[in-house]
Amino acid sequence: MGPVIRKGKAASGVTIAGLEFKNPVMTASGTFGYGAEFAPYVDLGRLGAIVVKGLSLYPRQGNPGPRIAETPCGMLNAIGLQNVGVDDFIEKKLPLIRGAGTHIIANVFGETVEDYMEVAGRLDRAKGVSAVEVNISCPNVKKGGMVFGTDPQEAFKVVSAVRKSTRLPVITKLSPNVTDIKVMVKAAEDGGTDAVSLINTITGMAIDVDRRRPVLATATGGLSGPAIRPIAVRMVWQAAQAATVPVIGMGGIMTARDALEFIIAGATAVQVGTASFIEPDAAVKVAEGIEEYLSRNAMSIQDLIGSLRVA
Amino acid sequence: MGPVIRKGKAASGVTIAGLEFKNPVMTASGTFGYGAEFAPYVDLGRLGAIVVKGLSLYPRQGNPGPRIAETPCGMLNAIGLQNVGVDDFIEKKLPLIRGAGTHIIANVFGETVEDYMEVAGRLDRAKGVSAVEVNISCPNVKKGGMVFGTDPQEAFKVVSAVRKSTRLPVITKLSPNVTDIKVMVKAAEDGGTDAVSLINTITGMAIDVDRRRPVLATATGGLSGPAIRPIAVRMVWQAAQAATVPVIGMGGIMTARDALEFIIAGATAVQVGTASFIEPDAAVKVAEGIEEYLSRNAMSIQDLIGSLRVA
Amino acid sequence: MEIKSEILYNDRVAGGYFRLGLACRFPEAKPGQFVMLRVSDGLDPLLRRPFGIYRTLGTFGRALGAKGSPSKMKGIELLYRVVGKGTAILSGRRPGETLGVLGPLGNGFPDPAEGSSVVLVAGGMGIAPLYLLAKRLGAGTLLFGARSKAENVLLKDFRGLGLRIKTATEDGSAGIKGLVTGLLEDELTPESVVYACGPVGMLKAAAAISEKAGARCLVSLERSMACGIGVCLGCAVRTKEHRGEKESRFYKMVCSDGPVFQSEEVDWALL
Amino acid sequence: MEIKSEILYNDRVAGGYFRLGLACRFPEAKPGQFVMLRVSDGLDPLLRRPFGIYRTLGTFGRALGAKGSPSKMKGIELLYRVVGKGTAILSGRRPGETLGVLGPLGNGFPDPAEGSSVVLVAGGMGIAPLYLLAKRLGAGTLLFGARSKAENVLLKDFRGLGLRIKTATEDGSAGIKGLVTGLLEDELTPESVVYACGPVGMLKAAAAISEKAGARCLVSLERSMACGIGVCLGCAVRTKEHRGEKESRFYKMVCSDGPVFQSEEVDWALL
Ligand SMILES: Cc1cc2nc3c(=O)[nH]c(=O)nc-3n(C[C@H](O)[C@H](O)[C@H](O)COP(=O)(O)OP(=O)(O)OC[C@H]3O[C@@H](n4cnc5c(N)ncnc54)[C@H](O)[C@@H]3O)c2cc1C
Ligand SMILES: Cc1cc2nc3c(=O)[nH]c(=O)nc-3n(C[C@H](O)[C@H](O)[C@H](O)COP(=O)(O)OP(=O)(O)OC[C@H]3O[C@@H](n4cnc5c(N)ncnc54)[C@H](O)[C@@H]3O)c2cc1C
Ligand SMILES: Cc1cc2nc3c(=O)[nH]c(=O)nc-3n(C[C@H](O)[C@H](O)[C@H](O)COP(=O)(O)O)c2cc1C
Ligand SMILES: Cc1cc2nc3c(=O)[nH]c(=O)nc-3n(C[C@H](O)[C@H](O)[C@H](O)COP(=O)(O)O)c2cc1C
Ligand code: FES
Ligand code: FES
Repeated sequence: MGPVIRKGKAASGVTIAGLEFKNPVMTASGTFGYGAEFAPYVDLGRLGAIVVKGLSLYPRQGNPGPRIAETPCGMLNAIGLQNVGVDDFIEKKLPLIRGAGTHIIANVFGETVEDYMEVAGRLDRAKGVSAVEVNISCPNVKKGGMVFGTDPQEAFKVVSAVRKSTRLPVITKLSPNVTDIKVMVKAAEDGGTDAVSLINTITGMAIDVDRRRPVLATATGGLSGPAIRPIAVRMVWQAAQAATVPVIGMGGIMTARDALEFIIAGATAVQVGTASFIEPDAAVKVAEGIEEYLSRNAMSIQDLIGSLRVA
Repeated sequence: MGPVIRKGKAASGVTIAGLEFKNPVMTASGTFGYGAEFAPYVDLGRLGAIVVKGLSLYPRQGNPGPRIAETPCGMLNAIGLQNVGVDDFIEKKLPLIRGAGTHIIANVFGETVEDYMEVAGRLDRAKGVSAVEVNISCPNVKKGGMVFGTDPQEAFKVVSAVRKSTRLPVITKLSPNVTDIKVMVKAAEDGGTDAVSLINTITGMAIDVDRRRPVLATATGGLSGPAIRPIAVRMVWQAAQAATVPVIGMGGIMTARDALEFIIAGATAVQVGTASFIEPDAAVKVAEGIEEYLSRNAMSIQDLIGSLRVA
Repeated sequence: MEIKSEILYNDRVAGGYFRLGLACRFPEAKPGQFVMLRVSDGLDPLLRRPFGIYRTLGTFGRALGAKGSPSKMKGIELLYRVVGKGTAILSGRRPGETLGVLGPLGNGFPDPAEGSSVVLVAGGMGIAPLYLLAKRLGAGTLLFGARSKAENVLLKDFRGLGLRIKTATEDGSAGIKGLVTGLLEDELTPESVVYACGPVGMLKAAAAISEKAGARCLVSLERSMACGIGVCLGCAVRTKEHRGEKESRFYKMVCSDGPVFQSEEVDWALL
Repeated sequence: MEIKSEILYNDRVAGGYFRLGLACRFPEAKPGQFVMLRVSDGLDPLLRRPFGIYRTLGTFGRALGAKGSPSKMKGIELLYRVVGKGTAILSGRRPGETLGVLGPLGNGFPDPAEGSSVVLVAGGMGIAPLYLLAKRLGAGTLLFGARSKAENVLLKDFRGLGLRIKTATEDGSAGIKGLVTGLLEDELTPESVVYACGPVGMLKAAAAISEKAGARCLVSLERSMACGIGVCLGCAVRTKEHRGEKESRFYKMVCSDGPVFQSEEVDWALL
């Protein structure tokens, strides 16, 4: 009666925009540094891909502190996209992980459409970058960020501009702070994206009731972690039903079972974010757990993607 | 140096739409039944108000089960607005709590604008109802619900129709599933609402990875509980900045400190929802904790409302 | 009633099964009633967990800890199995600590009609809510089904209550090999009353077999619960009511309308 | 290194202060380094908590529990105070259970220059990361400030390390009445090196007094942390760098650039 159990590791490789990933688990931007920082804790070669911290044209200092606050089963952050800038990344950070045996995806960010184009263009010429993930959804920067991420016309502009400035596969990272995620998927597709990834953090706020001030110096920040997982799974499911390009799902993944929810809902791959802070090797454990699930159920990853049966 | 400590209970009464509430703590609709169910656990007279389960024109059976699922620091529900209908409420439920010594607010819901008007009209003639809370935001019903809650024009229509059909104060309960909550506040105000309350649940989803089916029979449901608090506080803060009418805040309040976040962010009153399932007397404890905070800090509730200092 | 109860003991019975003794002055619990337990003060898991009341404790033998109250305190005993996050946390709680307990809840088992012969059917952990009933009845037959022999330790307290006990195990390591419902048919006459508690599949089968035999069947159902007191409307089961020719379907709440239902009320297709 | 460590002991020292012994084969920890501890396997609290390494354990006296490994196991000891949710849960954890430990992290205290006289300044719990340093130095002065006499139990391990110890309490119940920084000025010469750990206000004052005396001052800072390894960029403090005339401001990470900073680097206005 039960399924036939295949022996050994199940193949969990997936293909997105022509790139072959050895497994569907990537690290999420901003939660894995530039990759090398994790080398003492994780065998980087066992990851499907490393998505690095969001890169801007020039180095950014980020926001004043406090930048993080813990919330029930989650955390708020308002890092403000502190990063070394695209040039330093290419020159100093990329060489450290180029040989790690996994795809490197550069998350990019700009204050203007031109910024995005320029960053993507420079990455196009960098050796070792497999794809560009366009962050149109970071809620922490006054200019840019949220406007691109919540207005389909603006999103279209950014994506099509990036599309023209690089030959690399383009992944568009969507904001959850919208009424209808399907509209944003459509806008990114119209702009020529090769895949969409979601969700970025949800705008939230915590207040120190003794001081009657926001906990974060910037008042609001982005909520991540297991608290948001049900919202993320719902949005990924909605996006996957609307999308013609592959969907990469994330939001609160701590374990393989969490990741499986996204894949069953229709995600071709997943990203592990906040979990890496808590267990540095969380992403590898998620990948292993997915393989284990596939062999236990004698399924291929392709069988699993979007396999949700809704009555 | 420290503040002068006033002795005794601080007055925490608030006024909304001409109604005086003995304290700013109400129970949230759908989490406190029709009130009488809690009499064995709570002194109902110590509540600022009881908001009863959403009422429709005719009795509703609700959705098939499973209707609830636990998530990290939260829960999903898809009750489907099961209720006894407005007439049975007035005839059988209202008499049980009319003498409880607290305001009774009727949460109303319809599939059409006419439904809303009719329900509100019947409540207008019922003795013991202090106000109507218009639920335009329940995500669990195919018709009605979400369209009214996420489209400002539809929201305007419903609110202005209800406004015309009752002399009772009208509170509009907003959905968090929107890009910009301020637009919805404005729509409700234009419709003539006397106050806005938020947030209702956030649409979410949980998947049983072994069965590859949604946990809830309806696939998606509404997320509530502490997980959503940072999102709720942010939205209440945004709403309070935009609103000219009082704001009633809710979403994940478990303790007085949680409630204080909403009040400091600008809410005149708060509602306690999911917490009542876990501790039936949670709302009364929240009210007590707020009074304790006020006397410790020698503040009046009016001093506290919207006292957030943003750098 | 909502109270903070001191843990008197929390002992492993066997495998993942534990006995939890709680000091709480409750209204006397009826067989089949349950409590909602807050396994920890934290926010995860958020919701209380439902557990049948296994026994009520009168004056009990065990000495209370330093923090304990007079030794004649009343209490309840629960029998539970570790299956997930909440029960795992519960199994780590220690005597002397306190837990929030809400109860007794639900309606419990109705008494059998005079002259009827009683058959209790339990699957695994489903035996828990049947102890008080068995003790009250002091007669009848208990059919117990388990995965394997090891679970038969759960029968210990039932021996000496005056019941005839028959067992079935899925692996055949004790009693007949197979499902407990395989034992049921032979026990039934139209005068039988069946009280069943266990997995849904077992309940469904017990209901069908009873119906065929013309016997009355009462089932204790489990659903995910948020409140336990009939207000969240989360624990709905679809039931049917026959009024003459017409059958109408509507939802009842397992917590406040149940957890015990007449088997023919339940819309089994939707469980 | 990320490891699961067995709890060897977790004892209340006094009031809300606890000592936690963890069996873990760590790279040798430097004075001032810290660990990130996962206080429970649950999701709330979600994040690890940072704690300074108080002592390192070599062969230790205490017998290990049944589950324990050979008695020569190496480990670390933390000293912590219960202040909120995470530390409350930690204080309930028992010997034999395991905790996730990430460390040793951060850069610790630099050695004092030859010939300098060392002054350690600690406020309350801020004494924890100074023990290893005091032991290494085996000389110098320790100024300890607390709310009241009761906290002086924290000094016990420091007696006999060859330090001169002076205390201040806010309520005057031991030592001078007032803040510990009131003791500092008299101790300083331009050859002094101050190592300070405690509340921000104390650090700020220590920095100002040291600057006035022309003494070097090293402060160990605390910030909310998510990762502890320099990747989340959450624990930023604003620092200033002087290049000739120009002063530039930028963020450093307390976890990976600190937790110990030169006092003049820190932009105190923003702390
Ligand atoms: C009326 C009633 C009486 C019960 N009596 C007992 C008893 O005496 N002994 C015993 O061991 N168990 C009993 N159960 C089952 C017990 O409630 C579950 O095993 C327990 O809730 C599982 O919690 P968990 O966190 O360990 O599991 P998880 O699977 O992690 O729980 C996740 C969610 O599912 C719910 N859930 C999981 N299993 C069940 C279940 N079988 N029934 C209802 N909700 C479930 C939980 O409450 C929680 O909301 C009873 C259930 C009901 C409804
Ligand atoms: C490098 C470093 C070393 C430390 N060493 C020690 C030590 O040896 N002994 C000791 O008792 N404490 C030490 N602390 C402080 C300790 O980390 C906090 O007391 C602890 O995190 C509080 O957690 P909680 O859940 O009990 O409190 P809560 O207030 O409930 O925590 C809420 C959030 O605030 C953070 N937080 C609260 N207080 C602090 C704080 N002072 N510093 C950083 N984050 C904080 C928590 O990590 C958590 O994210 C150290 C902090 C740092 C940064
Ligand atoms: C501290 C922090 C920094 C982040 N920085 C970025 C970033 O630079 N670019 C980006 O696209 N997303 C960023 N994110 C969002 C994550 O990549 C991810 O979308 C989000 O955290 C949800 O996933 P999680 O719940 O698994 O963390 C950041 C998240 C956190 C917590
Ligand atoms: C089981 C359940 C049923 C609910 N039913 C209603 C309802 O009938 N009408 C309504 O306006 N809101 C309803 N809500 C939403 C709550 O009133 C509240 O807006 C939401 O749960 C957020 O608050 P909380 O996190 O404190 O629960 C319901 C919530 C829950 C959990
Ligand atoms: S559990 Fe809430 S109605 Fe039954
Ligand atoms: S705690 Fe993450 S960078 Fe310091």
